[in-house]
Amino acid sequence: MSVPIIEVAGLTRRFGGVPAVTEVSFTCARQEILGIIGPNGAGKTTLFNLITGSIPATAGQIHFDGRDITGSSPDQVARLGMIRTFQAATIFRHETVRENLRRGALFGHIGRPSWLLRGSVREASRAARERAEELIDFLGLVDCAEQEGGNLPYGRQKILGLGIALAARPKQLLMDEPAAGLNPAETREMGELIERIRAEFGIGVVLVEHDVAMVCRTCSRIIVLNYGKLIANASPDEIRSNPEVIEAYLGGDVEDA
Amino acid sequence: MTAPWPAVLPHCCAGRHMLLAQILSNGLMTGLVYVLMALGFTLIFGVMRIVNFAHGELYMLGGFATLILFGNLGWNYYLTVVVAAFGVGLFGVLLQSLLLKHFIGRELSGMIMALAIAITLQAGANIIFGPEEQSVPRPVTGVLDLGAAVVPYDRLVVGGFTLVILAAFWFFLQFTRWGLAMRAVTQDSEMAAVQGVRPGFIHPLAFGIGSLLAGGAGALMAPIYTIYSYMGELPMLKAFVVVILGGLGSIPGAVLGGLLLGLVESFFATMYSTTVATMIGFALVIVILIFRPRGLLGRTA
Amino acid sequence: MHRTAIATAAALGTLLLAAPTYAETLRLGVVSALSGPGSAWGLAVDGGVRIAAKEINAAGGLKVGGKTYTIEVTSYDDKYKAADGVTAATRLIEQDGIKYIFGPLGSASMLAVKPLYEQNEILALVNSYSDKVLDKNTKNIYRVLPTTREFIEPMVKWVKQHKPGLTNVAVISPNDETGWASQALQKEYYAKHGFKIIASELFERSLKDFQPLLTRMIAAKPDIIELDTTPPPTAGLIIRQARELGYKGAFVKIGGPGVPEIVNAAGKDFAEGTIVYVGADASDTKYKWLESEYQKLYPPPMNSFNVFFYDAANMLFESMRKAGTVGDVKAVRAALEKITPFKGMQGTLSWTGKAYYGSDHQLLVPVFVGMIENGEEKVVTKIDQ
Amino acid sequence: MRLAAAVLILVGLAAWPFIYDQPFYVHMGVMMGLWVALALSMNLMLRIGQLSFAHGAFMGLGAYASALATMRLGIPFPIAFLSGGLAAASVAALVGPIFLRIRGVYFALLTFAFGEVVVLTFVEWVEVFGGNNGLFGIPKPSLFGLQMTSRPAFYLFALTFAVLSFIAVRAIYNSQFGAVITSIDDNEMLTRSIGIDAPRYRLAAFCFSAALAGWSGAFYAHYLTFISPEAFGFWTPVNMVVINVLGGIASPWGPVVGALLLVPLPEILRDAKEYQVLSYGILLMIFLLFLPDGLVGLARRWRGRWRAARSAEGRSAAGLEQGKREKRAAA
Repeated sequence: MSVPIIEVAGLTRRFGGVPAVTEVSFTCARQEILGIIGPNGAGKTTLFNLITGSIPATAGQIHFDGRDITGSSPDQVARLGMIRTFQAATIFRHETVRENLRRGALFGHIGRPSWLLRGSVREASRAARERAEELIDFLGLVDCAEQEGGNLPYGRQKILGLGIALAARPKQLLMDEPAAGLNPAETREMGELIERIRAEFGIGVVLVEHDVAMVCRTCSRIIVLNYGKLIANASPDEIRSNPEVIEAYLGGDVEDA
Repeated sequence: MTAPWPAVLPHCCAGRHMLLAQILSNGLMTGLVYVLMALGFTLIFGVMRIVNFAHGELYMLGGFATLILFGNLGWNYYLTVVVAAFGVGLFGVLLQSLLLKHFIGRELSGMIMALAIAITLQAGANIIFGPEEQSVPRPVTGVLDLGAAVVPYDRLVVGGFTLVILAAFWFFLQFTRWGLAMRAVTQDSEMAAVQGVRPGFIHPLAFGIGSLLAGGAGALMAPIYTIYSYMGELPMLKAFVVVILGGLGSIPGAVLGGLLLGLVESFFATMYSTTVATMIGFALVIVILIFRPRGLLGRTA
Repeated sequence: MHRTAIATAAALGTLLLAAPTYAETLRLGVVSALSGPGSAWGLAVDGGVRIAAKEINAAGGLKVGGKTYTIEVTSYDDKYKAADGVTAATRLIEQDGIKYIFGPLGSASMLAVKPLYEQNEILALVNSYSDKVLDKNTKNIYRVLPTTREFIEPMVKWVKQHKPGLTNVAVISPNDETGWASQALQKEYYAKHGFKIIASELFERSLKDFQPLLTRMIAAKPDIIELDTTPPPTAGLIIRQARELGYKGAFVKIGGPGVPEIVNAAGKDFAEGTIVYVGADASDTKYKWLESEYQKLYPPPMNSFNVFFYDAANMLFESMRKAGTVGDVKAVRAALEKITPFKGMQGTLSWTGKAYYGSDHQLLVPVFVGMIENGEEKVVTKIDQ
Repeated sequence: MRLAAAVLILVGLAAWPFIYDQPFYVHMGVMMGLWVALALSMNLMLRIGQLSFAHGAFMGLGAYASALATMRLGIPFPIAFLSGGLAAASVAALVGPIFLRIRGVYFALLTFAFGEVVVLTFVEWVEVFGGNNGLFGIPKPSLFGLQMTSRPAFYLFALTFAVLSFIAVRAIYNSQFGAVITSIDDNEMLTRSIGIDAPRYRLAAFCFSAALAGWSGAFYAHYLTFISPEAFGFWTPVNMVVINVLGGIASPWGPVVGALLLVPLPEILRDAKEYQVLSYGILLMIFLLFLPDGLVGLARRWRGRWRAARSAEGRSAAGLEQGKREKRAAA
């Protein structure tokens, strides 16, 4: 396979001596859907925040698309093409759906005030409007395009959040608990959406998730964390039969995935 | 700017320790008044998250209360201070329940409302009492000569009153139910609310006590300086610096910050000039706000 | 003075006499500190002019050139600040069309409005201690109040004669134009008469806590603390805080009279024995009359600024009578310059100033040496100049 | 049609001082122009959710820079005027990166302290700034040798300055730059997560706002021909905030309406001197309690433009906190 899009080597993070993530290493290939699971407090979210640059790493390295992004800020990482979504539906509540998506598409181009002086802004804003239209159809938000984000039902707000990330034309998506706060039907819909994104846009996804069933259904490969250490990195089937994973979940109900 | 300090005192090198003692006593006395002002200010911010720009005007009301009660009506001075303090305290409760109640938690709008109150009070005083500086006859005169330093009796009275008020305030915080409730609200208002602390009661109480402290400071300082409508501006400034030094919302911070600023200012003002001392006060604020926003003893903002 | 619409932005523009001088009313303007720190003096300026005008109106109005004028005084507050001074002067000159203005009081305001007065040829009777007010090409501005330069020498000489033992002098003045100018004079004349200047301090006008500054000053062991042009209430505070810090020496205040405020702020016992420059003898019967008139106008105690501006107003009226006109400012100005020696309320007044300022636009008045005794201002002697 | 109406109003505004030549009201017009620009510069700061008390100092820096450039360095007026804004902006660029990391009330206190230190420097450094006395005899503005002394000419200068400031600020709000800074104030975490370098945008807004205050200072200096430190103290930014709150923070029209209402107030109440300040305080209280969106917000609601009003309300004084609460909830 080609050079992996994300390479994490020996990533460690301690909060005042308490190790949250220790020596985690893995790679993620292009267009792959990789899941990260583990019991509560296993360090999933910390790992996620380390990769997206929200919190600095104590040790270890992160490479994205062949570049070392260790210690970069969230907006630098975003401008390189790795866009994240949030656990809670995070959108511009007072703006219309269309404006939310337009901003998603545009802000990648005008990351810094100096970029506004480049000639390409006019052309970029036209492309942004087109991108917004495209995503309104893709995400099925045609009927509520003019509504304010804050007034949408929670499920659709999360989809809009994902839409904003997609609008920014990411090379790689990182999703923080996409299924959080969704009912089973919405969770299934979110899983299918992620697969459609990979199929139609060729964008790989790394997602952190509690709903193991949804992860096994959607992801081609799964990483399992426990007490901040990586204990498994394999396909969903191998993970289901891995004794260490079962023991970590202490009889967690892995069978009925 | 006068020359660096050794050259400033050509005549009495022997007097150097004398001078330091005098600087210390000046600094302590001023510092105690700063503590009184800062305590009220930080309590109000701690409980209501509002920067009380009208704090200086509450100090002024204390001053004018002394002018009327002690100056014109000839009441006993100590009675005047107590009545003035509680009067301004009640006025503070009124201000909170009528105007500031709607701004709890809304920091910026709350600050602008406090500014509006400050402008109105100052202009009102200007209309009623006129623009000139007025004085009241000195209740306490004479000087306590400690050999190395000289402390005017009236400053001692102010210091004494401040210590009494601080002790009462500390007792209130540590040993009364309301005091405990107020400390809880300062630490975490949501958690306190969950525990059944009714903000509807604690907030007016906190603002009332804050006003009482400011009114008391004004009443105490009125005879020492002059009384005029914009007399609250400078003490307000000092309360700012002290509270940021000690940590916004931190009560022990206000005490430490007040004494520290009093001494630092007294030293630099005597050795160099008052403007240098003021500049140092502000420079401290800038440095602290940047590198340690929660101040020396403040909790994380 | 109305500018026609087509007037280009050329420099001065001609003096259009189309100013609407109503036949029967003479309008006088006052720009002074009616509120804020300098209001004790500012109100006295306004009071002096108003009392003089009231006196004339009561006696049937000002008879000039066959007509009788009732006098109307319009005064605006400059809050002792330059910005408000210009706004006030602009309003008097351009909106009210007034040609004769008294004040401003403070140096900052005065220097700010000076170009306005000169450009619009306003006959202005001002005070302000700064020595930048009058220069060789000053045409329209006259200072009717003695500055430190005019009374410092007789005062210092008197102190030398009557207080032989005192040599070390420390000077304290406000940190602005007024203070800089007067402090320089204090140092010059005290040194000239055998005193030794051992310390000099400048303070911000808003300062109240003088303990640090006085601790430093007293450590230098002065015999005299010269309070110079410090405003009276602040001077009182300084005296009290110095006494509290153990200062036993003498206080002298050559400049900015205002004994009631000093005694009020310092307390009777601390202020005892302070030597002050006094503008006018308060025990004089005419002064008492002026004081009673003044109390009807403003609450704060009267001070000698009132006398100077009462005399100045009368000098202006007398010049108008001599010139036989009210509208022609040039003629009134010419008469004013020849009006002295003029019999003022408490002595003869005369023009001076050519030697120091370049033009004889500075009024010289008799100097009174005063002493604070038992909280009262007692005039010790009168020195005619 | 709207453009025609705008041009007509502009011509009317420009012409009246020449027809109805009442000097004092022309003086009012000039001061209104000045305060429109100052209020707009504060509006920009409120738009990024960071009320600044240093803008009096920035105005002072602009004033002294321009005055000293013309008086002591003999620089022609147009360049000196521009240097006023640049001086303020460069100081803002110097302190911005550190100050802007601090938010809300702490930022207000920090800028307050910074403002006081700058004013104290004006007072203490007498050789350069003239101390408490300030600077006198600042030359009147002159364009290509033609000195602007007549008051109506000054009024034209003030009018153009105010209109240009309004157009500039409005252009910012309507442009992509405006969308970014509104997004940052609305939800900074989300805006950063899609690629916006928020600190740099905030710095750019801070510098432009300081520049606008600096130009206003330069204009003020050359109009009054003298400046003194206390004109640039704490009360100047307070007045800017009052104008914004009364006019309405949500739109650039707020500062314009606020300035037109508040600037003449002290002069109208001239004869009742002390009541001017009292009316300021009471008006501010009333608006904060009952009309948080100011006059413009009120006008919008009357005209029934619900959507605009609702989205504007998101950033109004009342909404100033909603943004905060949301951010706290989302963080």
